[in-house]
Amino acid sequence: MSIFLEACRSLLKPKATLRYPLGGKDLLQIPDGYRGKMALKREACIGCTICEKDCPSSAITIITDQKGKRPVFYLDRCMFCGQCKESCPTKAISFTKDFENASYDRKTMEVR
Amino acid sequence: MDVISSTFQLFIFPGFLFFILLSFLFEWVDRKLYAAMQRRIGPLYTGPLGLLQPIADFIKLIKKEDLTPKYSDKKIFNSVPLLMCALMLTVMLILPVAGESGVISFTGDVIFAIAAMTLFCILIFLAGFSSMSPYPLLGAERAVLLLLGFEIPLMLSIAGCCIASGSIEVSAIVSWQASHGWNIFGPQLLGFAIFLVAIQAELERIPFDIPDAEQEIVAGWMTEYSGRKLALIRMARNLELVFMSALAATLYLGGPMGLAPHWAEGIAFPVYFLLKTVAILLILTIIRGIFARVRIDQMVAFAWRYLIPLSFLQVALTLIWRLI
Amino acid sequence: MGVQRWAMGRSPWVLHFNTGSCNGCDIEVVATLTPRYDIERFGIFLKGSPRHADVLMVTGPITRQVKDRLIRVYEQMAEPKFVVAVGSCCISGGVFSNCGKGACYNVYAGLDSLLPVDAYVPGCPPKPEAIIDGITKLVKKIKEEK
Amino acid sequence: MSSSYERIFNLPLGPQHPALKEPVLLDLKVEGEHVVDVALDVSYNHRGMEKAAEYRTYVQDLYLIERICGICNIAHTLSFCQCVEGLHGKEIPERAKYLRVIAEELERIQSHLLWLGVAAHEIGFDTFFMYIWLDREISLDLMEEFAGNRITTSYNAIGGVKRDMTPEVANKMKKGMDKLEERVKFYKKVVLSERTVMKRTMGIGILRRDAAIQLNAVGPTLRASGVDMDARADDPYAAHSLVPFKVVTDDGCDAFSRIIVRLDETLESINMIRYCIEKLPPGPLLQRLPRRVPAGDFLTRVEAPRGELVHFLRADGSDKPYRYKVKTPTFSNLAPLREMLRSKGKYVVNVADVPVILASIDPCFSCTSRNEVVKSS
Repeated sequence: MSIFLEACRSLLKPKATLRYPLGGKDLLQIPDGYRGKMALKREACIGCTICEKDCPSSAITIITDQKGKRPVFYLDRCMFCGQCKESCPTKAISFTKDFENASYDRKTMEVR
Repeated sequence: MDVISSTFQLFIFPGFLFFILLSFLFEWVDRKLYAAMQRRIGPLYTGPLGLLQPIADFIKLIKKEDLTPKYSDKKIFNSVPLLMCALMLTVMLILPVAGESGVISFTGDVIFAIAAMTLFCILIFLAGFSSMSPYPLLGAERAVLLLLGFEIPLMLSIAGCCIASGSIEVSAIVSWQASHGWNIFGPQLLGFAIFLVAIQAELERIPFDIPDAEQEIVAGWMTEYSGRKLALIRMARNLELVFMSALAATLYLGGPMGLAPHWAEGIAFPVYFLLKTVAILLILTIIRGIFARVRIDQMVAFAWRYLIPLSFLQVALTLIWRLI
Repeated sequence: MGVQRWAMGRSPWVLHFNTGSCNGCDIEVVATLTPRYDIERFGIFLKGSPRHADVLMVTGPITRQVKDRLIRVYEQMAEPKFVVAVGSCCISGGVFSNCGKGACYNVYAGLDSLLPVDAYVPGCPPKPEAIIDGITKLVKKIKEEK
Repeated sequence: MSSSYERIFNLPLGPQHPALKEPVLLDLKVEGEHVVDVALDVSYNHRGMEKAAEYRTYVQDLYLIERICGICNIAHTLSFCQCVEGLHGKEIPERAKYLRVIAEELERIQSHLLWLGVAAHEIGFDTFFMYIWLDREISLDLMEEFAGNRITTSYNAIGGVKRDMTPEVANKMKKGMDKLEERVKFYKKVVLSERTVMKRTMGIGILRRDAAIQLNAVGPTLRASGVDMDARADDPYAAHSLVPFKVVTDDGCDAFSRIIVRLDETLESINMIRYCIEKLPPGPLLQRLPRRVPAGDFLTRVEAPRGELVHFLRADGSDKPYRYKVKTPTFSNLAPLREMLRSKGKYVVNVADVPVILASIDPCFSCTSRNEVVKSS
């Protein structure tokens, strides 16, 4: 019986649904510490390759650009564990709140 | 002129098209209310407020590839969905929508309705049996067991109505209620409750959705169906939902009859019909929302221990009331 | 066919297949059904039978043992059918495959080596919002192509 | 052909089945609606986890071990960290101990609510399932705020924890606990008063006390058979020796009493989190430990949401484990599960009860799969 009363109350209460993605994106509250897509501060990166060594799923490869060595992150392998951020000696790696990384093609899923 | 009007009645209103559209509307109401009880929204983006959702489902299934399992009994497997739809569309015609009688009306059409309901169950059994795979087989077996449980209370509660009005014709029951008051306000109140429980089982909805219990036997007797056969089955089940709630409204709530000035009867009666059937649907959906599924043996035990004695009591009460 | 494409995009029924996942993604896939996210808004049901489903949603690294079942389930589905890979393990094997220091012997490197994949949803596990995002992207693809 | 042979037929449940979110094959021998026997195949989830752990460094292993099970990932990483810390012979800071307890108990709340929802779903009670999972979002939001992700948290680190608990999070956590307590009490009321729930769970999946001990059941499955056993109380780890709590038991021995035990445990966990937030000592979070682990063996017991979890580590002095071994609670509960699923005498198991019984042990086969059957053809 108690579930019946609860159901009646629920009919009157506002819906619990967040209308993501249509018309409700601002309702979405992502906390500050959320580990979404990562970002690299190129100026801070010294190319030490520790992040590559510590990455548990080898989602990081090191390439060379004009400034020297730098990591590239592959989101299709990344576990969003945050070890690269922990390991980075210069705090060049950070995590953004961006979680909308779905894609049609695996090759596009990388962060340079 | 007569031919045109009867063709119109048969195919458009209150015939096939009307009932098919109504079945889509009913699925939408059912899903929306069920979602609202769970604090969800339900279908939202297909058409205004998701009204076109059932139609989108139907078109999608019609357009999908149609698979027939290799080891199935192909003749029966392919014909069952069509038969289900045809059966339901035919039996719909006896429902009075715009007046005292439906498109077709004859003495004994109540019995025809009961026969159609049982036939539907047998078609379900055939559908499961012809699939020749374990889940549908088990579902078919359960459908027949379920039939054992609820068929007798269903018939007896309808019999109560027939006894009260002294007729086995739908139009006579409706006109009797128009002059004597709705059946639900008499000794049929008990019959109404039994009828609601029994059609919940007939429609295979929670708490009696045992033949297609998703967590136990996947989709039960429907497991192997796909594409347009599944579309037809879904439509037949929605039509059955419309038929059952309309039958409840007809037998217990006075059918489409209600207070209306004589000139407005053509519009008012279908509106009354809709209001009453949707009211029944809302009750059915709320029942669906607040119970857990019972087991098949519990269901049959419940039917034989409580429902059947109660329905006999109801018939006896009606008889006594009638004699006085 | 305009109508067909419209209907297909409006009611993609999902079959969820777990190929050896750690349960994280599965729980999030089920969580999309619940009131907070309510995936039924898009006309999506989670179906149990492959015959009824249009979208195969795969979670978890594909183990050798489950591979045959996965392909069988895919073949049981009726055309047109789509595949979504949810979670990094499913997309590439993630933490289990080809770690550079010796591969896991029992895991395939990615779903796309076995089935044609239409959309990838990375994350470990992806938020339910991310799964919904993946599905809306898939629906967009259904509407534009085919 | 004898008639009994024809009456019994095989009903395979899984590996893809709506009642099981995981690939597991339950090969039921069914006579009509009655289950006569059952054969379990749990090998579909085998990912080569223990071998993979030997190839990776300890830092990487932390995340691999986390992915043994997504739902009880904190219990797994906690065990792993305890193994490594134990071989180092270092104590972790006091504050980290308390934070570990908070994370662990928050995970227990999340897991038990999840399980209750699944159990409601298995008996076809979808409305109840939706309510529970809506309230479970409270605990997940707290987890996201607290650890940075909803499910797989990466919260524990070797030598401590990764994140601090800010006063805002503590405040939110307190509020969330109040809300959750109210809701869990409501669920208990519903379970105790709803007739269809009782009908589907009472007298189902019976495991008597002596059978439970003999067959080595663990966790809530064991405690619902009236045995008072909990790794948190018997062998305290982290800050459990300092945080008071009651071991919940019930004498019902059936699926219904497992529901009650889990609900009571959730309430217990809520109180523990409150206590920990109140008594949270100041101090550092992390004790940095060298990457090479001294040689030796270490074994830990942790009470995961599903029961007692045992991790064993053998290190050879390098930065990679020599051998890593996990014994998960579901593995211990498989033998009792088979006992529960077989009809015997008056105790009859219907096909409809199988999902309920299976759910009642709160199975997590991704934890369990450690071997594979290779068919030679």
